[in-house]
Amino acid sequence: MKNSGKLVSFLVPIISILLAFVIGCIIMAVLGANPFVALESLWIGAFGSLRNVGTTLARSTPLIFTSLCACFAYRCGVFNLGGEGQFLMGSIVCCYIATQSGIEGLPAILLCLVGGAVAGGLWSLISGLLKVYRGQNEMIITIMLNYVATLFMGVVYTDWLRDGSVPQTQAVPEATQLSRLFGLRVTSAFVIALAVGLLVYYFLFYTSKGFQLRAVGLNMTAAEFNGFAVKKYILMSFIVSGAIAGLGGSAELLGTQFRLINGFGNGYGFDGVAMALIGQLHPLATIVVAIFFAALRVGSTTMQAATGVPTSVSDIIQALVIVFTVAGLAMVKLPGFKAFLGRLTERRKEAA
Amino acid sequence: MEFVMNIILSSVRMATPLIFLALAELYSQRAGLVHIGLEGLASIGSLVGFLVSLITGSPMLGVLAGAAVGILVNMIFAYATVTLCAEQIVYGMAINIFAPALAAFIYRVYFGAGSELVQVGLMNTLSSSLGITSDNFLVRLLLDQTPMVYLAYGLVIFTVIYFNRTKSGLNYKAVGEYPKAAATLGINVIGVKYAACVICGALAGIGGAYLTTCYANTYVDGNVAGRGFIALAAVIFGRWSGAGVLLACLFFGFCDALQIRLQVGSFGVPYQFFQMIPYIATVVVLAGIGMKKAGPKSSGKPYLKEER
Amino acid sequence: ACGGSGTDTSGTDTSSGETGEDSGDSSYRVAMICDSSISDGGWGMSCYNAMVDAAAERGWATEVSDSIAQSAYYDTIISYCDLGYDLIYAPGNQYTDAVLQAAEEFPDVAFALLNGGEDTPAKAVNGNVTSLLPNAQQVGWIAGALAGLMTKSGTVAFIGAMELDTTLGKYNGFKEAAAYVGQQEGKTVSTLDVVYSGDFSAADKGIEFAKAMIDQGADVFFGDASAVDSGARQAIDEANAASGSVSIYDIAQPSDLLGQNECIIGSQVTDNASLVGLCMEAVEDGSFGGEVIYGTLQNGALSAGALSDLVPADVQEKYQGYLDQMVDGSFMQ
Amino acid sequence: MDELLRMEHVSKRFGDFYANRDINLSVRKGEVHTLLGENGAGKSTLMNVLIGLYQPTEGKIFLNGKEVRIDSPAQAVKLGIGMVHQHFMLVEAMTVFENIILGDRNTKGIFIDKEARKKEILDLAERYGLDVELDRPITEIAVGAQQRVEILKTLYRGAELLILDEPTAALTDIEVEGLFQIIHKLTEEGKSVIFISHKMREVLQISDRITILRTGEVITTLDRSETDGQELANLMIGRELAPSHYGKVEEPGDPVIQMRSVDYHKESKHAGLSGVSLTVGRGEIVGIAGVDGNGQSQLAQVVTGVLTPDGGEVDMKGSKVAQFTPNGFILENVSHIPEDRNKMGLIGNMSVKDNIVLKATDSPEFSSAKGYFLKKKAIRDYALKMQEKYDIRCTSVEQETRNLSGGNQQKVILARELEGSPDLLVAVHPTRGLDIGATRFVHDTMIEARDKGCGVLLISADFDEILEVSDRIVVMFEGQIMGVFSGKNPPIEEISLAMAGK
Ligand SMILES: Nc1ncnc2c1ncn2[C@@H]1O[C@H](COP(=O)(O)OP(=O)(O)OP(=O)(O)O)[C@@H](O)[C@H]1O
Ligand SMILES: Nc1ncnc2c1ncn2[C@@H]1O[C@H](COP(=O)(O)OP(=O)(O)OP(=O)(O)O)[C@@H](O)[C@H]1O
Ligand SMILES: [Mg+2]
Ligand SMILES: [Mg+2]
Repeated sequence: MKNSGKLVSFLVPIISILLAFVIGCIIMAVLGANPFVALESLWIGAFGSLRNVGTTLARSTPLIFTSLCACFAYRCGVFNLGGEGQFLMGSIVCCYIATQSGIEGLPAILLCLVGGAVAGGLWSLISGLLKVYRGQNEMIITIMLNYVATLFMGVVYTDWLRDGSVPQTQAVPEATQLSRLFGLRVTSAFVIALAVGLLVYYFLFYTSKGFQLRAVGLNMTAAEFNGFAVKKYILMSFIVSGAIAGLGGSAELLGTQFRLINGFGNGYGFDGVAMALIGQLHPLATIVVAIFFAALRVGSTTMQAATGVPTSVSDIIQALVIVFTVAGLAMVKLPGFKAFLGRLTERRKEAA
Repeated sequence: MEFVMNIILSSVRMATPLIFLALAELYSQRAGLVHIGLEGLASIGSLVGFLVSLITGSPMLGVLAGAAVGILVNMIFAYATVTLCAEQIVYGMAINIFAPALAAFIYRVYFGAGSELVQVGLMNTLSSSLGITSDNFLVRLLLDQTPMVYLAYGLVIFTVIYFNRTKSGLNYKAVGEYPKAAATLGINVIGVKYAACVICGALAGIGGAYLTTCYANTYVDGNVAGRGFIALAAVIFGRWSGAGVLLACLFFGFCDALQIRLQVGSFGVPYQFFQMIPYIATVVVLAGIGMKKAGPKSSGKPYLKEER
Repeated sequence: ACGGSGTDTSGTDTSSGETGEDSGDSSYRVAMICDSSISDGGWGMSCYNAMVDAAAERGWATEVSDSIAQSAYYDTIISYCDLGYDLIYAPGNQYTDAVLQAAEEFPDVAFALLNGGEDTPAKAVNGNVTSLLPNAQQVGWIAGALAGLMTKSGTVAFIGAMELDTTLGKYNGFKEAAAYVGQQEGKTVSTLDVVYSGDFSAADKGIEFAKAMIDQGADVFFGDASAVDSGARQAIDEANAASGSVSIYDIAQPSDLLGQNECIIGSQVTDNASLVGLCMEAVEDGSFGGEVIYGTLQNGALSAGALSDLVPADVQEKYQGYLDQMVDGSFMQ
Repeated sequence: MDELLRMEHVSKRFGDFYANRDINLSVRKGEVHTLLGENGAGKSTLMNVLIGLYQPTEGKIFLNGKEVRIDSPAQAVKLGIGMVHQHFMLVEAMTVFENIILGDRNTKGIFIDKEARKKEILDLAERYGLDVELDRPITEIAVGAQQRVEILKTLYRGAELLILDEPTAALTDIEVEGLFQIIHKLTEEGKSVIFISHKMREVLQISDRITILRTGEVITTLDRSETDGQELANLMIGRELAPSHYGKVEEPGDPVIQMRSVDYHKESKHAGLSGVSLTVGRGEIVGIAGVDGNGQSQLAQVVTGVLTPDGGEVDMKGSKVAQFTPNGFILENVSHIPEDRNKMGLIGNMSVKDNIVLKATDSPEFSSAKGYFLKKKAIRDYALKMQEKYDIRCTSVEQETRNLSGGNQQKVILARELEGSPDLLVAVHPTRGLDIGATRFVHDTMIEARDKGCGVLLISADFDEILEVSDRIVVMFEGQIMGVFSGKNPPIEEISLAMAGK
């Protein structure tokens, strides 16, 4: 039973993905495009060559950071929807350090990454303080702060750190940019993301503090009665999750985008939440999910270019993956479904 | 004085779509369903409202179609969260990703690429239907509004009465507070939750359709522009009551109106700072009033029939 | 009726990483990327139409990806390069980084950057990037002169979306031309401070801005904000309807939009099609690259569109006079 | 007597587990029919089937001789079946009045006719001697009053058959007496009552007939007149249960905890403490008697560091407590069996294993490098040992505690709190809702801890429990201490009066 549960939680996303693609193909066929050509170009775009794999991994990097951010916070029972704002604040501070401090190279990179993480953590801490000391709903606060951060980034790229005729900041100096891996688009930011994922995994499941943090997330009252400093854990989860997102913002800036510009990081926060939940709040599964979505996005660009199918079809497929997976995972937890499964296995046993 | 009156008019204008969306959220949360997917519902409502009013030439039909499609899409949410007991927050998010993509897709398929700017006729205001033209502030405030504005305020009054005076409203609230208790008293919990989703979908769809049938005469992707989230804040801010929600929406409308006017009056401050006003105001006000009364107790929690 | 604009590209061998020259396909292909929608009734639409018009004239096939996120600029360009497109058309300075990077990786593909920087072509190591640069000041002049002639209140307004240098250039041109022409006509014309919606698609903000500016006395509007402009026009039409006469005007850009709204009295027209056409021509004869093609009144890329009946005949004549001055360089001298 | 209800061959399955199997039950008009059984015997499940909350897997239900299908509580209400649930079904955010009229179908009209409804309710309340304050929010009234609201709620719907699932678990003796009077009145009117309780004394007092359930099956149905408590208990658990008798300690050791004039939210009668002075010594059990909701919860939370008192002093093992945090008290070796095991005691979504080591993962026994490396094997081994020692019945130590029965959940808490000899044990309603066997186990464990020198502060609404195990009895009323009595030959009359504030 235990194993069949694990199998199911693995199968559901797979089936959901297939279902989403079937619907996507029907839509494409109705539009007059050949779905097989479309799917082929989707695959080629995402994984067709080493370079494309590199691009996919590069695109997945920021998503991994924001989904780990969500994953960490949710494990402590904190609905941090502010991954995007924290990501942006991290990248803003990073941009400031990279372009204004006059330092370049590795020291600058380190400073940038730390600065970004600190900025993300502090930005997130605002929501944390309001939750813990003013009893505020963190979802609303973090969403509002996302808007504030986005607008603040606007000030930075249109005014304060503007470079040239377009509202965008100066580019990160070449020496401060993260190095590419094997000459591909993917940079060491991806390695950092993986490392953070492993760290989060280790922390949550192999340390005493991580254990206590999860306990707080599952039952705050009981955690308090059992002597855990609940407020401290909640604040910590805000800070750490914000720092992860902020670090992601820095890494994205130093690794891929090099400058802040309108649309930087747009939607990554919510994407991260969805991916963390599809990954069932398991840090490592979350990474896989993020890579999958990145592949879908990169591939869909090629698909659109090759077949003229609008990119919104790929958006719909992505949304359907989420719609089906979440519903599917809920469904298999229903007692009725469990009983059904139970009967199935029973019958198989009888047959054997 | 002129300035103040203009701001009031403008606040009312900006608050109206928020009222629809916030009421949608209110009805959802009162039945224990936290719905963060209003943004998505509104965006599809906005598109369908636009298309139908374009095709039929009747903005009223557009609004109805917006409501219908809102309900339709929200049935996905209903099935997943009520019947399958999926996590509501995630599902709201899924709707937020799915519905706008669908809207963009329909628009593209309908108009093809590179079409001209399509504009529709907007709903007439009462004063223009009556043929009244006046510069008088009160006339403008009270009469120079589309039927949808009266509908919005009518719905607020209805909501207040419904939840405070009627038996059905009391039962409805019980579902959001303690569904199991409601069930033991013979209240059809699942039914109420589905009804809530119908109401929520309809109101959110109307809120979206309002944007293209009464406000702007064009459709652009992303025209809901965060109103769904502001509405969510308005419900919390308004303490889950009809009147409170109305005040919250007017407050947000006011912040937005003020922001625009301040920008036009420009003080050499980067415009983004003005645009932050509504959001920062939300955070500051929420932080200021603290959290004495929380929302419906069962909000966000799934209701499994045979679970303890 | 989908986004494919009727081009059949299904026969393309997607695995070929080579460029169009030797892909065995005799016709040339151009692809456009755009971060806003191409049916926004403004910038996106006119840039797209420019490409389609130019392509039609030369028998090129076209393709477009619109509403793409900033993180996908590069990926999208690369996809088209991979598919063997000959020319990538990127209408906006914000694509500069992505274009330069792709240009480096695909030396055989041509890249046209509308509103690109003057120094951008020089930065491309393979010399395969061209900037198309309509003269923003002249754009502002064309509208500003008409505004200066037509304003009764002496207050005119400008709405922007993003704080782009080109937008600022248009605003400044508009402001100085309006003031100059007003002075010539014996009135004082001032322009309200520029406002930015922060977003090209926020039609509702356009409405609110226009209403607020009308309240401040503005009676001629010009803008550089695509869908936001259409919102502003809607508000102006409403104000005119309320007062019973068309007394508040709007000047459109960048194509001739006369007739789209009642309040539009004229348009500033940028012939992006001819600019794109120049690029195509260069691609065809193998001379593409490395230059900045300016769009000016003098070379015909910039012009004034038709005027509405709301502009009296004598004013139309005066306006023509100012336009002539702009062409021969004596305007505001 | 006529038969009102008959259930034939009713089974209810959850997954592949039979909670009820082939149940036959008959209830006569005007009788009190008691269901007796251990935790998890299937009593509540059977009743939930009867009121349509659960759908039976098999079986038929007859009412007045006619077969009926009850597929929703609404249907049950229509048929005149009402139930007071084990866990109160009251909407806290609403007033008493609103709770009573919820889901009302008897009256016409859209709006609530407050005056008319209130009058009806008050008439009804008077008829049965139920004392309720209609306009108070549920959160502000005591548990006993909530119980009355529940009963009134069902009566208001016109029930012919009233099901009371463990209604006395949270009531004091006086309140239980009041409840029994109501029950008598109902049966006099020809209404029937199905009564569920774990307290033998009550069962013997109120029942006409008794049906015994064990592991989901009916063992037998007996007439009250032809049986006694011992027989019932033996039938219920399926073996002999020797009567218990615990010795009382008269000379306690050094004080473990001393409270001097402790105040907490003094003005609140139901949720405050006012000038409480109390000492618990080593090796004694101090029992706090009193009607639930007279400050007992607050008392427990002050002496476990959850709440910080507004005034007064608390000494822990002779030194003054400066800071009130749960962790501080845990470090002082204080153990706590909280009043709500699910909300306060256990992390329901964590395994039995994790809940057992919940407080101790920082210790070198279960982690190294200051907590940065959990010793998973050591944890599992320890949990297995505890499972055996405390007889925790679960499918494995990896099972989530929310799926355990109340008694087993309580054992998980005992295993966590009592292992490693605490200096002070604060036990709040430790046997609430537990069956005889489990209750005995908890009592034995507490006595054992006492005998090892642990000071025990026992708070319970169950007067019998207080009398049975306390060495000293302290009575609380409205946040104040009304008197201290010896646990040996306690003056029951006097204590009862004190509990009523006299
Ligand atoms: N939701 C559930 N899912 C699976 N099993 C459950 C669930 N609820 C209860 N159980 C099972 O119930 C059994 C005992 O439940 P029971 O209702 O007897 O507990 P209880 O003693 O009444 O608890 P309480 O004292 O809290 O009322 C356990 O063995 C457990 O397996
Ligand atoms: N919702 C549920 N899902 C799964 N199993 C359940 C559920 N409710 C009860 N059970 C199972 O049914 C059995 C009977 O539970 P029930 O609550 O009827 O016991 P009970 O006799 O009322 O116990 P108690 O005296 O503790 O109240 C439990 O042992 C449990 O395994
Ligand atoms: Mg029970
Ligand atoms: Mg029980």
